[in-house]
Amino acid sequence: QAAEKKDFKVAWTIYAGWMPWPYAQQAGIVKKWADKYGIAIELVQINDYVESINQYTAGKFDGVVMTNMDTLTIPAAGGVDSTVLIVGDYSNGNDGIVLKKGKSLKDIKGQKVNLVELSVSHYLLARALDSVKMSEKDVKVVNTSDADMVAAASSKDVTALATWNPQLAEILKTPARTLAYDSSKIPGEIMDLTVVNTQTLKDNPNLGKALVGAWFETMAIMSKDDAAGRAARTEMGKLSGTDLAGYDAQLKATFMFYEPKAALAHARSPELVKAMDLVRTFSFDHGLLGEGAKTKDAVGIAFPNGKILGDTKNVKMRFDDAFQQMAAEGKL
Amino acid sequence: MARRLINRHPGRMGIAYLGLLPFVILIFLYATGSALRLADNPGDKLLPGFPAIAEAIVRVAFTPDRRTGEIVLWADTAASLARLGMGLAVATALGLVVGIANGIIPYVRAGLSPLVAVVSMVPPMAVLPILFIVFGLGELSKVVLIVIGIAPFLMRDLQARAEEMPREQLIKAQTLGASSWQIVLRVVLPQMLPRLIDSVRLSLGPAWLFLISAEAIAAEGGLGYRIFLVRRYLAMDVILPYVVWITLLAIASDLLLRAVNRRLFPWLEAGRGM
Amino acid sequence: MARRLINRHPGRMGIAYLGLLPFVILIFLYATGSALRLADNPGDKLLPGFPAIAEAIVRVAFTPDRRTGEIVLWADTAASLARLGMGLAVATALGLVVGIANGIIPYVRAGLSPLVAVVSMVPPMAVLPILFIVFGLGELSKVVLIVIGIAPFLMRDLQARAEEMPREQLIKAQTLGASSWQIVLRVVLPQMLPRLIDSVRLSLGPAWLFLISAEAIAAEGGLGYRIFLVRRYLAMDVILPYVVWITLLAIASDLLLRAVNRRLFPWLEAGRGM
Amino acid sequence: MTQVTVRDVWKEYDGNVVIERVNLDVAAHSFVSIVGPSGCGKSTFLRMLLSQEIPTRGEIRVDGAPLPPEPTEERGVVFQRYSVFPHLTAAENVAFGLEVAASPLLGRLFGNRRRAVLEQCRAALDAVGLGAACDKYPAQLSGGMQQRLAIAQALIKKPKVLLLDEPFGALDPGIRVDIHKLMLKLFDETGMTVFMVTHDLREAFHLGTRLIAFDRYKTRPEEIGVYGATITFDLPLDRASAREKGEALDELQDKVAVQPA
Amino acid sequence: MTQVTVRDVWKEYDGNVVIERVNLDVAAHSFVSIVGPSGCGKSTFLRMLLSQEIPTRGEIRVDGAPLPPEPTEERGVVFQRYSVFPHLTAAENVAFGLEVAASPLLGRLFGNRRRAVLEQCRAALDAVGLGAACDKYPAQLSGGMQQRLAIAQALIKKPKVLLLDEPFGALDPGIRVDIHKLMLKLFDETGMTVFMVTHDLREAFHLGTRLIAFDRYKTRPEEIGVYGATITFDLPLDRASAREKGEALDELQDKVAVQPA
Ligand SMILES: Nc1ncnc2c1ncn2[C@@H]1O[C@H](COP(=O)(O)OP(=O)(O)OP(=O)(O)O)[C@@H](O)[C@H]1O
Ligand SMILES: Nc1ncnc2c1ncn2[C@@H]1O[C@H](COP(=O)(O)OP(=O)(O)OP(=O)(O)O)[C@@H](O)[C@H]1O
Ligand SMILES: [Mg+2]
Ligand SMILES: [Mg+2]
Repeated sequence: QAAEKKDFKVAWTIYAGWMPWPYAQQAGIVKKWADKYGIAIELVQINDYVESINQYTAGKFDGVVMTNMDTLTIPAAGGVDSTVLIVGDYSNGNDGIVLKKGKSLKDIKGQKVNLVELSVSHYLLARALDSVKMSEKDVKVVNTSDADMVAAASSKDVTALATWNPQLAEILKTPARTLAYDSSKIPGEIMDLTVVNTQTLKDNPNLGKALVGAWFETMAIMSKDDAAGRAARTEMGKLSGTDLAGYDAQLKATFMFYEPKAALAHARSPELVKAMDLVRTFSFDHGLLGEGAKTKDAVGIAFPNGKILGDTKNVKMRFDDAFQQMAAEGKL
Repeated sequence: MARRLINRHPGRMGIAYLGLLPFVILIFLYATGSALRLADNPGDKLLPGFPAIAEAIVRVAFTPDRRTGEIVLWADTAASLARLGMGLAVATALGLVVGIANGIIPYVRAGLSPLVAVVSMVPPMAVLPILFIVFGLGELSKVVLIVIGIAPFLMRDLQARAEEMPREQLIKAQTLGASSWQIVLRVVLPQMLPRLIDSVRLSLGPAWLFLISAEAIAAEGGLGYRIFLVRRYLAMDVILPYVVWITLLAIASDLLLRAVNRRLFPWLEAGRGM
Repeated sequence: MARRLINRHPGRMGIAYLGLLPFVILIFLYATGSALRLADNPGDKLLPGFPAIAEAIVRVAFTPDRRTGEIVLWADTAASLARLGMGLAVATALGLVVGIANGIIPYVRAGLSPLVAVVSMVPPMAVLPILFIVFGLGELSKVVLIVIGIAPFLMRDLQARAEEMPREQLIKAQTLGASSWQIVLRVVLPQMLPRLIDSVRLSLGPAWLFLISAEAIAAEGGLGYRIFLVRRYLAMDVILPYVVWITLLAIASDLLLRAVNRRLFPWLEAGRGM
Repeated sequence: MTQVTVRDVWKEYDGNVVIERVNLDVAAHSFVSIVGPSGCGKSTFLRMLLSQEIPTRGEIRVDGAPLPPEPTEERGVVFQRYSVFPHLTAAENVAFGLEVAASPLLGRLFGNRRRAVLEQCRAALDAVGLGAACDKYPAQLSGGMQQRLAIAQALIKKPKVLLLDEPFGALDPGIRVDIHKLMLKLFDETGMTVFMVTHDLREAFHLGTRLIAFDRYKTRPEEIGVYGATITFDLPLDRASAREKGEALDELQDKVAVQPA
Repeated sequence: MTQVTVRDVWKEYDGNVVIERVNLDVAAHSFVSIVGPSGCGKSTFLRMLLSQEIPTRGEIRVDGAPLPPEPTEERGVVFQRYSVFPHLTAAENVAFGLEVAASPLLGRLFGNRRRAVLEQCRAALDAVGLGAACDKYPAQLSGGMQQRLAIAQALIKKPKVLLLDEPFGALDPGIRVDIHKLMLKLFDETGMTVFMVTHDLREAFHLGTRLIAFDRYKTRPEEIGVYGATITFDLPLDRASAREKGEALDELQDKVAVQPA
């Protein structure tokens, strides 16, 4: 049995749906909940998103924020059993495909598309192409760092790109650019999660309770359009390098589960299973489940209602509803 | 009779004028480019005009942050310089010890110099992911990146310079009864120090590079962090002053090290004036 | 009587043995660490075992990619070497021309050397966004990053070495009736070439660094591209062989340049054997 | 047959007087040996004859014409070191002066013309006893051979005036004997005017037709920089008796040996 | 009073014989001048006396005891260049040998002890005429002064044997005269045994009590490497008549001047 653990570290990166975390830490909400359960939680900012996931996968963090696709392809495919504690939101327009030449998505044929390869942008592109009966063979993908996407967009030889906010909004500020496709067309497929190591959570359920408790308290504050809510969102905007207006704009494209009940409903819905199936198919097709994976079933995904996608003997990604249930019942 | 080009020297004023000219031209080119782009799209962020830049400078360099009360530029500078200083200090110490040992003690050289030669060829950026995993994401990994990036160079340079030392001096010291340790301490080390400082000066550029790269990936402050952070918004009005500031810091540290060398090692300059 | 440490030399076998030792130790440490982690989690990707690495090597180096039909490692190597070669070629040419002009012609020196000194201090990574916009996102901007990264160093180094040339030679050439142009062409240039190659050797490390950084930011292929791409799923079984491969390439290019120097400039070595 | 006239020449560096009031009339075909303590300005004087430096005041004339403001072919030079080009073989070193004259653009000849020039250089190298070393690089030659090469290189341009700054200072005594013989032979054959700075009085007496000594006439520390060196001794050696030479040798012996602190 | 015995010493580098069959008995308080053509192995011989090199065959004894395998305090040395430490002042250079003996760990003294040592060094510098230059760095000294300093530095350890490798080769003739006087004075005062390599025969005759010449006895190109140099000439100068010396000078004059191609 693992030794009693008191200190936990969770990594976060800048993204609209995850900004509640640094705010909660700053406002003392995290500390309040951690104290309540007699533990200490430190939220650590990492600039580089992939690096934060790698660090978590390597065991340097107990938890991390990431998308559903990255959870499947990085820690889970790497054998690190991970539990999705919170589905904070899904992207409802926060990810998009921008064309500089052409008006509709069909015009993308034959163009080079700049995006972070193998990321959710890539997934979005694949889904977009599906929707107009094209495949990845019809375009040429150019791997481009997310931090440099705005600069890249200004470059003459970039004609099409896929990215997320805040870069997406920044890019669309320049006239004569078309948002040809965005994640509102595939609601629920790109989810922003807070994930913790399954073993750690099993040994220390208090970690789950404290995190979920702090999260929904923050949700309650920021979802209101009163002074406190605006102050919280202003702070979140500033922490991500923009202001209240900018942050609110980003939130508009994000479907947040502000209420524990809504989150719980989503966690138990068949849509979640469907979305994960699409994502794992894409991941397998791109070799993201590892070279050892012979089928898309290689990695098992467990859902709250007992359903399991893929290999039941190799379940490495688990959606958990127990803590959200407690939150919904006010038992935290 | 007209003189050859190589024999024609500009005067003092000429030197100052010619030296400034390219900078003036650059500033002029920038101003033109900026004006053109802004005329096209007033919201253009790529080449902000000078007023916008000045405003950004006031914001980051003179206005305390409301939340933390710190002035962003100074806080970033302090964080970066602390990391840089630490990295340089460790790399310098390692370079000195390993370089001298490799240069002077044949058994150590046989064991270590092939390793150092190979390690110096490993591109540090490529092992960056490994570094973060081994050393964590705290200050340590940033310092380690700087160390891994420049220590092998310092070691090899110092080794070469220790090997270049006239054999006669080592023999002479032995005939005066000095032990290996005493020779290292009193003959080799003092003569290596000024060369070490010169090598460190050469490593300043790479050191900044590694620092900025490391800060871009994981940091909560620092000059590289800030540039990376605002790069998402293409806030060139912040990036440009930061680049200029980093350049000034680099030049200042170069001059500082040069002055240190002149101050601490009078025997180097002695005789130059003869 | 026991000899001093500095007088004790290992034999031929000793040198070989001692030189290999640290590598053997490193491999051993890796194998142990890998075995420990794999025992813990058989799916661990951080320190893959040697069989997994071998498998990955076979995959990237000998098996054509299903999608493109190319062998990934060779395609990446070709792309990277082309960029590196182009960048080095341009930087070398610039370094040679500007360095010699700065070193020999006082008017040019007055105009350019302050600019070069300042530019050499600018951290190239920080101005990347500008590069992208000015030079596009294609091959050009990668080549330009390498050039910006190393050309100022080459220029300054060549300038210093041209200035170091014994004044006597320039005077002598003048008394033999040579014009400025003839002096540059026949006296300075040939003597600078071997030094240029030495400086390029020193710049190989930074050049790789900039190449990898540029490829990490935007590319469709290349060694740096691959490393940063597979970093996404922590595929250390690919990253590690790539790092070793880049290191080998760097060592090979270093040896190549050294051999070129020996071949092309016999007068450098002449007299060494005396 | 070249005359050199020096009229009231001064040289200052940053306001410090190094040389003052130098007047000198050198007859055609003279061999002027220059001696003097270290740092007194002998090399500076030679550099002015070469137009490497311009006198602060005064004028130097060669065959009645004022000196051009930079080094030219009419005045050859051999330094103590670094006189030859390390990247060229002995023959190429000598050929350099001919090639730059024949090919303004590339400074280099090809094919038959090159072969003809190299042949000519081979003969010139034979004359200084380096016939066998034509294709060697300077680093492969001994110090004495390098200086012979430098002389051959300078002489091929048939300069009116040859300037030598301690040309044999770095050579071993045994080797000097030979090169002295060579120097005298070349001096007789060419008819040029030679200025040679040396620290070796014996050499100065042996080679020169005239000996001049530079020295400071005010030597207290606070006077250095205010007062420079000038010609303090001038002896036509070809007409001097053995006794005069002996006296001169005694008088100069101490002076030349003086080293700055 | 130190005797040196050399018994059938050979030295090879990578199978090439440089020195062969050297036998030599040197009486106590001798000043052995060593001459020979360039590259014949004079420095190699000195390095063996110093234990910087180990003879391939044969043995060297000092006062009957075999040489230790590395340089020690009993044998001092002065090279042509690089003999003094550039980062120490003249006084510190001399003090070095005393400091390392007194302080094994730091090799450096502090406070009163340091002051006492420096005082002693000042006296030693006075003896070589450098009293006024105690606090100068070597780069601030002329070549002659640097060699004096190197001598003072070696002598403070009172070596039994002093080895000099062309110690005055880089000096101007005028300065040599003075330093020769100094050398003879020190030789008389200390009673040590001196080996001095020189290219200057006059110097060899002037200073030595014994003159030995090294030379190859087989000189055809194909024989180099197979046969080495050995002692071809050995003259006790203190007992030689003026006529003998003259003959020896003539005989050696050519040999020493020979330079390798
Ligand atoms: N470019 C210069 N700038 C300033 N001072 C100079 C310059 N060149 C020479 N001097 C000074 O002029 C004086 C004479 O120097 P010069 O080299 O002519 O002496 P020298 O007689 O040739 O000495 P030596 O015998 O050592 O060669 C010295 O004090 C020197 O410091
Ligand atoms: N470490 C070494 N390895 C190989 N050969 C060497 C080494 N040291 C000296 N030699 C060779 O030994 C020979 C003698 O060299 P040494 O330096 O003793 O000559 P020397 O008589 O002192 O000459 P010089 O008068 O030029 O100083 C030379 O042919 C030299 O090439
Ligand atoms: Mg001079
Ligand atoms: Mg020798």
